[in-house]
Amino acid sequence: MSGTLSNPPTAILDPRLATGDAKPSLGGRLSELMRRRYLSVVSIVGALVIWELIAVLIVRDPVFLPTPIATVGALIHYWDRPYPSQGKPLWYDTYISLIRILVGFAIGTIIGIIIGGLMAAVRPIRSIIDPFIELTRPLPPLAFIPLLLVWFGLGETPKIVLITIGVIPIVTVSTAAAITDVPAELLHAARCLGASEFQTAVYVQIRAALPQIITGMRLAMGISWTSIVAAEFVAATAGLGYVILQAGQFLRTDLIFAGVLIIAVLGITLDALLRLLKSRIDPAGRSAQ
Amino acid sequence: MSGTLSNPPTAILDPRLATGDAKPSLGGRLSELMRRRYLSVVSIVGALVIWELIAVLIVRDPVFLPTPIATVGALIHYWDRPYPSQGKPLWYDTYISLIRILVGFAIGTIIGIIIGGLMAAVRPIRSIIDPFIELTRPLPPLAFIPLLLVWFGLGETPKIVLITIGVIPIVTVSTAAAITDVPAELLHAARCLGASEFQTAVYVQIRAALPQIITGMRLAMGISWTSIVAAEFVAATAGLGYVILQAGQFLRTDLIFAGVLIIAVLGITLDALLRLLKSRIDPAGRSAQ
Amino acid sequence: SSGTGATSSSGGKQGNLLVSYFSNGYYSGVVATQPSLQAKIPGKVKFLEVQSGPATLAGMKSGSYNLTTQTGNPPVLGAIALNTNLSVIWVEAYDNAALVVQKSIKSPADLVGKSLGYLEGSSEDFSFQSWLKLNHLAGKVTLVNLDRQAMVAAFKTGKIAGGYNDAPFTSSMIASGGRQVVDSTQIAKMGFPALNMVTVDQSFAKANPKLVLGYLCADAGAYQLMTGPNKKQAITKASDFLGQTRALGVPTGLSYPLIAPKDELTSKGLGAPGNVKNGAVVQSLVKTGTFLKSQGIINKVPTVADITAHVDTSFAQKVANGACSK
Amino acid sequence: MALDIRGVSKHFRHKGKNTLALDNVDLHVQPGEFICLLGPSGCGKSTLLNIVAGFMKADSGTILSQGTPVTKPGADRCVLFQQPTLYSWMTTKQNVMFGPKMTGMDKTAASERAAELLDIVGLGAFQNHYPHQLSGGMRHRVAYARALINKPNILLLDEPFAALDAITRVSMQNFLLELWQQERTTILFVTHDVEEACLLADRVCVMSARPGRVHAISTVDIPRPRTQATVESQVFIENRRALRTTLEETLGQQEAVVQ
Amino acid sequence: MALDIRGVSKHFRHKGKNTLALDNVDLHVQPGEFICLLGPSGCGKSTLLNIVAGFMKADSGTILSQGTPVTKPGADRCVLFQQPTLYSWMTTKQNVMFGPKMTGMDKTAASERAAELLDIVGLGAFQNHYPHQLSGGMRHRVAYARALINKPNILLLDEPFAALDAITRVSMQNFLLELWQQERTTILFVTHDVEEACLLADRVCVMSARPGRVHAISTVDIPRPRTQATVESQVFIENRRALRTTLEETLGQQEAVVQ
Ligand SMILES: Nc1ncnc2c1ncn2[C@@H]1O[C@H](COP(=O)(O)OP(=O)(O)OP(=O)(O)O)[C@@H](O)[C@H]1O
Ligand SMILES: Nc1ncnc2c1ncn2[C@@H]1O[C@H](COP(=O)(O)OP(=O)(O)OP(=O)(O)O)[C@@H](O)[C@H]1O
Ligand SMILES: [Mg+2]
Ligand SMILES: [Mg+2]
Repeated sequence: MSGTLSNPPTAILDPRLATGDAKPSLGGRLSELMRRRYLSVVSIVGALVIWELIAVLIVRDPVFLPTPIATVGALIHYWDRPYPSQGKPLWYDTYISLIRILVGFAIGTIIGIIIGGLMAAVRPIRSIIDPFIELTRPLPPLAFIPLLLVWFGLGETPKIVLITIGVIPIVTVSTAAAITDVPAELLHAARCLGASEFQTAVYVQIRAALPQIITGMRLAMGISWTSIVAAEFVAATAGLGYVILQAGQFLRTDLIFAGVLIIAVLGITLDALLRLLKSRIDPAGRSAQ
Repeated sequence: MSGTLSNPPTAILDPRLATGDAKPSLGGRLSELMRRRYLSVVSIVGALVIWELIAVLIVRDPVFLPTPIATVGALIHYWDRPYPSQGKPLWYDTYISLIRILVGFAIGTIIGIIIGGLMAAVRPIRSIIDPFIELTRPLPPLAFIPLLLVWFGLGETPKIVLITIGVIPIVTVSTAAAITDVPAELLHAARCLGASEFQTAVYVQIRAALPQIITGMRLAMGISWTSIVAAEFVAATAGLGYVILQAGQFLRTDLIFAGVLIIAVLGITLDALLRLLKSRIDPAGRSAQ
Repeated sequence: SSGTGATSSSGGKQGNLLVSYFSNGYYSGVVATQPSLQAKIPGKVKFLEVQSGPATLAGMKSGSYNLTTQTGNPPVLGAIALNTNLSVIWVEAYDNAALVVQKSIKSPADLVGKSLGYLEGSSEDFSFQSWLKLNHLAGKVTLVNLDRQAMVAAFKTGKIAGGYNDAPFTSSMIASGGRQVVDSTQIAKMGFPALNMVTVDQSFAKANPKLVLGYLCADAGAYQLMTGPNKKQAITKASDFLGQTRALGVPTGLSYPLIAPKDELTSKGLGAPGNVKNGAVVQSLVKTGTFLKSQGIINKVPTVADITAHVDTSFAQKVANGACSK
Repeated sequence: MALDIRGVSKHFRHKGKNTLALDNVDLHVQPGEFICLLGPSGCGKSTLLNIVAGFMKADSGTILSQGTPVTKPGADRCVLFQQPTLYSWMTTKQNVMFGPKMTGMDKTAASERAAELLDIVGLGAFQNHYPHQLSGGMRHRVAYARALINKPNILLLDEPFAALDAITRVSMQNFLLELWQQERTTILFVTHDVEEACLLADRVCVMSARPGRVHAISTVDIPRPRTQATVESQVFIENRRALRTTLEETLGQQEAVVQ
Repeated sequence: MALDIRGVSKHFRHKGKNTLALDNVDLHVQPGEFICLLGPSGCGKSTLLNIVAGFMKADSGTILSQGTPVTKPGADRCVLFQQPTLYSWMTTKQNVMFGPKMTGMDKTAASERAAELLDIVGLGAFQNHYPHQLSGGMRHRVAYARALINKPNILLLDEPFAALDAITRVSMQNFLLELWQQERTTILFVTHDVEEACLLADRVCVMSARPGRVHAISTVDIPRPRTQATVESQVFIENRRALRTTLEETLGQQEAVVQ
């Protein structure tokens, strides 16, 4: 019951361990990342320069195509000035859209995880829900705006609902898949180690599915942003979608681009946060990301 | 150089072959499918009944919720009658939207496959294009409608462009992934068997990637339909999106639902066609589907 | 039926008035920016901006506001056709829309074969189609269904030869080289008035008559300001509130074809009490109904009696009787 | 008796075909015994193991683990799979502590036992590593430590070394022999490999397929301790030849059935 | 000379670390010879095979295949992998005909040769089956037929049986021995498994790791034809012991390097 086996643990067979690569320094990882991102940064900067040149030399009409500089200029100008004048400054529009996205996303994610979990747990529920997801996949959210207004009035509800109904199917499908994909052996192992069925479901099955669920959430987050304009299409008095629509009325192309720019930046930032979350709960995926 | 080895080919070790299951009869496969689909059909019929009951007994206002029967009624009524009177009958709206989707989808798919192929073939191109796909993923298509109008006029072009720009990133990403995911050994094997680099790329790499590319196309097809209303938002005089918008103006909820119903049916039909195509070119996937 | 225009279900506690307005609703803009006018309303007012017909109609249907301003014929008629519990209680103005075309077009005859923009289903649509018919142009021009802002873009970039649009979009079109051919006031005189009305949720009006009356008093006061000596100041404030640029918004506001409070109970407005069916409101709504029916948009035109039942002159009568000055 | 398998039968229905995976199987395992299940693919080895583990229900027959009937999975019968099935989000130590945490065992005691076991499997220095930071062989060792912490009555191993390369396989076989010699846990070990069965087992249960039956139970008469050198001894070669002959009988039987 | 490897070196740079995967490797293979590459994981066996196949470039040194320098992959050096790498969208026959189709060989002749080869590997009745309709062993046989149709100068096999279960592995070893005895193609065979190397090879090239070097080239002195019975003969046991000792020397060396 004690004593050490004569057969020593040999790390030799794993070249990664032998060369001490198992835990590369933070600095090393950063510079690795930098090198990989290098071309990306170059390409974005390059694209900006080309865009500026095209706008200045070829198009030469800010209504058709504003320069990147004009876009950033509009962004800075309206950041703390309202557009239109009874509207709100851009920072507030950004804030209000962010809130709508986050609330709609949170509600949709919770519902999606619950439905997806039920689908994974109970085979008949899956068969019942699957065809609805198939059916609703191609449906255009804009079609439902008049209905959402009639059903939910003009306040925040219809806007949040529109975002929520975009999020639900994606999170549902990915949750169901994630939970189903957890290898049966992982669960069997837990049962053999004395875990109850409930403990196995919570501590192993759901836990193991989390990274893939977060991948679904990332997808859903992208979709949320694409529907912010539709959500703020009717009866909004603030929000990035509202500003973009107002700017469209008067072909303030620079302001449209400024709004789109904010959306792109926020979209990427929230995506990065979800990626960070994923890497925190999935030690094995950290280097793979 | 001739004669047969004494060691006979034994199918014993593969239970599937031993029990003669390798090629199940068509009838068997159909009934298997039926059984799997059984609950789905039941659940859809059940949902229709519940919807009818809710509409008739609880909501009791066709503006809030038309009955399924009223929806189908509106569909049949307007199938060969224009709505509104200077518009077109539903069959024509269906036809014109289908054409727009198919053209936009085809152009987007071709561009996506070309870009994706380049990304897979040339590492730097991938690094250059990747950030743009990340950047454009959250962008709302509605934001670009005023610009599309200015850039492409009032005809079919802006509508098709809107669909195309939704398709391109999805097909690009899935093509690049599909081609990259082809195991190197499959390509190495081809080279060893005397194939040139070009032959290997065409007959093995692209061929092996096709099923996964089609999966990307299925996703893109779903997205196309979700943007048909946005595409027909401006300067359309026919199309399902146009009818839905017009019906929304006067809360003709039954007609909105009828339009949505047609979109759902077409969406599922086109998806089924792509699935069929996939199963034709991927013999191994046939049973798995 | 259950859900029709439930009383302020989504807001509006007792004493709260929820008012819808459009970005060219100068009356509401003035009321909102003049504390003296708001003082006439015994309660809190909240203004909700709406941008389109469907939103107004859906908002009325869902009971999102108690009172709508600047509401055109089609949504009002649509709401009546949908059995919504609303009453028209006031008329604010004629539509402020106009046909603007490129300068090269000298007469209506020059329009043959040209592409013209319009917004299908809007009140402009009603006026414009009527005008086309009067000028024997129906079927001879290519109509392009365009959102109001899209129409400006299409006009600026030469994609259409002209369009029938609402103010202040017409101003942008004129500013980029357009010429006004006809406006809705003129078309109204030809027998096709497009009116901007105030409607109220019937059950709300029954429960809160003082609030509703108060709002009409403020609205009447706004008319005095907009036509009085300091109109430029008042309209500038309103224009800012509405989000118009001053360059476009102020002239638009100053030239708005307002209907005077004194005309409310005449045939220019709601009509004389007891003879409402000959008033402009019922007449134009009937014509709108026939138009929408001919467009295939509604299945059945509400009868004159139906429409008359949705016009309520009692508040206008109280205003005329001096209730506001008490 | 550590494990008592009595008249266990099991059939599967798949695409309308019936397969009799296990036909009236009997097997009695003594405490501390090392038993191998040997047989061709599809003879029901995994099915039997799964029934013993409690993952599947038999159609008929009973299983007694230390006299108690088996109805569901339990910490008394711990399975080790072909893959080490570690939890990727837990460190080595947390993985080993998983069982005690679930069963609510005293934390300090469990922690001490975990440290001891990790020393035994030679991974004392890797307690805070995540599985992806360990080599394949090291992960398998962690799985053994994790299984042993609950002091199971019997270890059930389903082709645990089949996925390893030849050199690692040899090293893991040595490891298992030494571990078993030290801990003397009862082991039921599924394998395809005659050589492996011969090297490890006290007794080998040779199964035949279609239907899955116990064809013979051979005793391996090779003195312990055994090492890789054992495979060169005459007694090993004889035992292996005998076992191979027995196994080939089952293959012959099967072919006769198919043709 | 079928294959002539002269002074081949190769290093990798990965995450800023240099690995010398092959250090001045020499190997000369006679026509019709069966050579095994044996060595611990990471000693460069696959790297060497890939360089011979033309998938990788060496840093220095030359490879001659029948006297011609190797610059890129070619039909004269056919690789068979651990997985059979059949094309899933082609039938058995189409898979075998892939090479001739690519090289533009006469179609009728190729078709005849394909039928003949499929008979030899015992799959004459499965010409129109798709790979997913075949068992694992059958797929491997198709891969051999596909490789042999081009009459390669040398077959390169990288642990071809490592992923098979023990019983199928034995059957494929027998298959390969018989095939080689009939066709006498030169074979370079990578393995971890001392027993396998001993059973198959004329000569075994034992490699050591870090850096990857040829440690020794042992001749296997066992008469042919060999079968599974061969493994019980005294000469086999002696050869295997000698080979194991040689292999363990390389492991010892390596440990010394690491510590
Ligand atoms: N879930 C299942 N559904 C249908 N048939 C099954 C199932 N599991 C096993 N079988 C069948 O039962 C028989 C026994 O399978 P089992 O997996 O126990 O064999 P095995 O001896 O473990 O094989 P291997 O050595 O390939 O692992 C086989 O014919 C198999 O096809
Ligand atoms: N593409 C690569 N990039 C970096 N290093 C590599 C690469 N391929 C191989 N190596 C390194 O080169 C050395 C030799 O690798 P190789 O795959 O040839 O070994 P092997 O003998 O085939 O091992 P195994 O038995 O595990 O297959 C190892 O240290 C490996 O880590
Ligand atoms: Mg098994
Ligand atoms: Mg290798």
